Amino acid sequence: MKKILAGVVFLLIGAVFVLMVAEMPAFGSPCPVDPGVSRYYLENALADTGAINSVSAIVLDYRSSDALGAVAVLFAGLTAVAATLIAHSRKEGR
Amino acid sequence: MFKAIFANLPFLAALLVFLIGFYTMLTHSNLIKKVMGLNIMETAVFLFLLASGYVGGGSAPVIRAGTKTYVNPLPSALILTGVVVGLSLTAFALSLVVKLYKYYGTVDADEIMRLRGKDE
Amino acid sequence: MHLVLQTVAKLMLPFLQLYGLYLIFYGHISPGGGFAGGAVIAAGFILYALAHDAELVSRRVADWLNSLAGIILILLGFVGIIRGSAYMFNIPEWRGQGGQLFSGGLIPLLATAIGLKVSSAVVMLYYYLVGEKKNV
Amino acid sequence: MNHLPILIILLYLGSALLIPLLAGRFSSRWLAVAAAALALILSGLSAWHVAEGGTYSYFFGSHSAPFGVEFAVDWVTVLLHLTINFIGLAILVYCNKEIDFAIQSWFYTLFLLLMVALNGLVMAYDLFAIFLFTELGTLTACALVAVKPKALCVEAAFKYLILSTLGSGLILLGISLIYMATGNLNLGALGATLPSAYTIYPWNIRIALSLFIVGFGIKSALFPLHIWLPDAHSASLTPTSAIHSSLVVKIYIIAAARIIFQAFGDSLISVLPLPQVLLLLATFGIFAGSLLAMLQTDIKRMLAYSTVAQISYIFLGIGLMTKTGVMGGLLHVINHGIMKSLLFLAAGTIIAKTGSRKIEDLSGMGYRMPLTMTVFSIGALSMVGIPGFSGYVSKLYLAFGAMEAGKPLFVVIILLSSLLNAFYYLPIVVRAFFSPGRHNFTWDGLSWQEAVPMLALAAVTIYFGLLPGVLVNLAKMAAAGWLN
Repeated sequence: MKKILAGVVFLLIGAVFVLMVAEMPAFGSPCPVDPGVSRYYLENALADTGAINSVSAIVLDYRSSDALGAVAVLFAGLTAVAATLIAHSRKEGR
Repeated sequence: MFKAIFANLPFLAALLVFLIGFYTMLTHSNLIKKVMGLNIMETAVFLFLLASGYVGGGSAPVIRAGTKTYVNPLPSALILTGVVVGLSLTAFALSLVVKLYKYYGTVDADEIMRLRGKDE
Repeated sequence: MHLVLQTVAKLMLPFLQLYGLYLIFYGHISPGGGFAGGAVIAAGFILYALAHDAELVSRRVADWLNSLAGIILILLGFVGIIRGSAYMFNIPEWRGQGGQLFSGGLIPLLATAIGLKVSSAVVMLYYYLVGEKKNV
Repeated sequence: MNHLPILIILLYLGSALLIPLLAGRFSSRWLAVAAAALALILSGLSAWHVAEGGTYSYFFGSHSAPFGVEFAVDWVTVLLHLTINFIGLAILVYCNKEIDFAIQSWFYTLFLLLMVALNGLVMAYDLFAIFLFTELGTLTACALVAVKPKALCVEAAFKYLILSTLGSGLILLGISLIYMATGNLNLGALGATLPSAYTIYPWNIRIALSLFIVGFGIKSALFPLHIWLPDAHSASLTPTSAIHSSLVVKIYIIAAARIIFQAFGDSLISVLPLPQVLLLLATFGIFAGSLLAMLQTDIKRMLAYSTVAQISYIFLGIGLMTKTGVMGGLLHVINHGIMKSLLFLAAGTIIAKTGSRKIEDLSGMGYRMPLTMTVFSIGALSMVGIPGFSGYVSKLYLAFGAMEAGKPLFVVIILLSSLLNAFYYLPIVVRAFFSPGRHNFTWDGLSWQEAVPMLALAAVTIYFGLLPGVLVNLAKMAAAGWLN
């Protein structure tokens, strides 16, 4: 029963997704509404940052807060794992 | 409409993978499978993001003389960050599963619920 | 573990390290970067630990490097503030000629710190999760 | 450019990184307290700076708006920075014996990272930065639940983690849909491009908005998605419950509201049925949360269900989509944050002293622990909305907002739900102070680390209840900045 209900719900979501895919911009075309941002990165990354790899230029310069945030998340993940494993390391019941 | 869907098959595939992950996460009672579903879901979003950044005939966004079209570099940059987030979440979820296994001797969510009910 | 496995792991370790360092230091002029390079370096250590069942880098050192790399990353951003601009500002004079190893201003430095951070964090994650097999 | 708001984040992140480096040589607790105190001072300076020079935007790496990552320093940011750092400092000072020595340094590291996430989330003006801080918040919040050495806590943390990563997956999908349709991630640029994108890709944008609502709804326990909250908030350590219930769930609402108001804007919201959905869910949430809270016998569970109801007030304020309504919601974020942390700290103190979590065991507690019970009563009365306490002020402005929006039905709902609140909060107060029988009067025997934070929070609750002028003016400016 639960499985059937879940199946129906997921089929509905899938139908909505198909509807959504039908109106998306065509695969392989640049964004039609505002392609300016990605074009700006490709044209100015070298002059702005001195790096020819524009992905690196974006991660570490244009959006350096993302890199900082990713490092914070990684540190948080490590701390979370360590804290969980150490906190429950005693040989006791529940 | 069908023509548009066929042109956008990569997006549909990514969304299908997303649904598979979503379904796995919500309906499976095995905790490890739930974590797998989490990973599948996250990867599907990255796939989708990557597909949306593709520009026909473009090459990798490393600026070189003579190349005209590049793919959109921003989705790749976002995914780079997203992967790290996914890694930390997976590691933490797995450490929780390890501890749940230690306490209950099983990784099945229904079984854990049953054991908890017996305690109370 | 089997001797062949142990020897191969030992042999592969320097190559993996070198490849990881290459990815980190050449991240601004070719595909790569701090995250990818750090993960490759960590993979080398994890491979060694898997084959030999021994920790090549002690937990203390890895933990220490992890924090240190994060602090270096934060401090590097202050260079921009000292120059009177925003945090994480890329200094124009350090940008150099595009395509050369010494170019990109802060980017290679940040990539190095991130590589150190990611490699030590991933190695630590492995140590913690595998160290649990005694406890369960 | 003024760096103060960024420095708050860097201060917390730096101290979190320092803790493992200094492990054993320095008390991690006092390092955390010092960081929070310094951050409170910095946010006060930042507020003064904004009052002098007006609101501004901070550009990371000084790359201008749609290209770099923008952090908005407006009145919402300033107000919430003050609130977050004040409550965080109070809770950090309170943190004590309950935490095992072995995990102390880890606990404070996680707490500081959570503060990074909260402080960042209220000022992030970029979809992906919002996602990143949301993830950081989720991870640290779940870990803080999991550090208590009880099987129940691991289970609650796992449930919380799975549901909220589900939410963040949905949010990330929403972000990629929006990015695909508009080519932008900056909220300001989205505000300009989304209306034209909506004419071409209506379904993409509708689905993205619903994904945001469901995603942030899970994380902030919007009514039918609140199932993880009671376990996670009641099973964990006292400081964890306090910060979760008072800040974590609400900051996600602020992030969602920022996306709704600043990226989608009035023109799109008037086309989409978003306010109706929010109001409906909020109404259900208010009643369901209150009714479920009445059924509880465990005091922390009761407080957790009460949070579900109070969260719905904030959604109600946002769903009204008027200046006064949003202002009421903001006031409730601040006031509820202060009184709920007060209630959780007081409840935790009582549980630690008596060892019992049952509500019926509280009878006569007013004589055994007069100070703790007095501050608990202040929080409870404020929660009910008795005039003279801060809860009254925010409910009043929510009601004004409902009148302004021309929906007087919600005034009735607010009144009725206050009555429901009274049904489960007042009996505790009455039972503690006026239960029959002879009681021996003793002092609570609190250390200053326990007493000072509770007294400070209680004083602020009363102060904002009696003299709400400054706060109301600031909240008015904050709401006006969002809805012009």
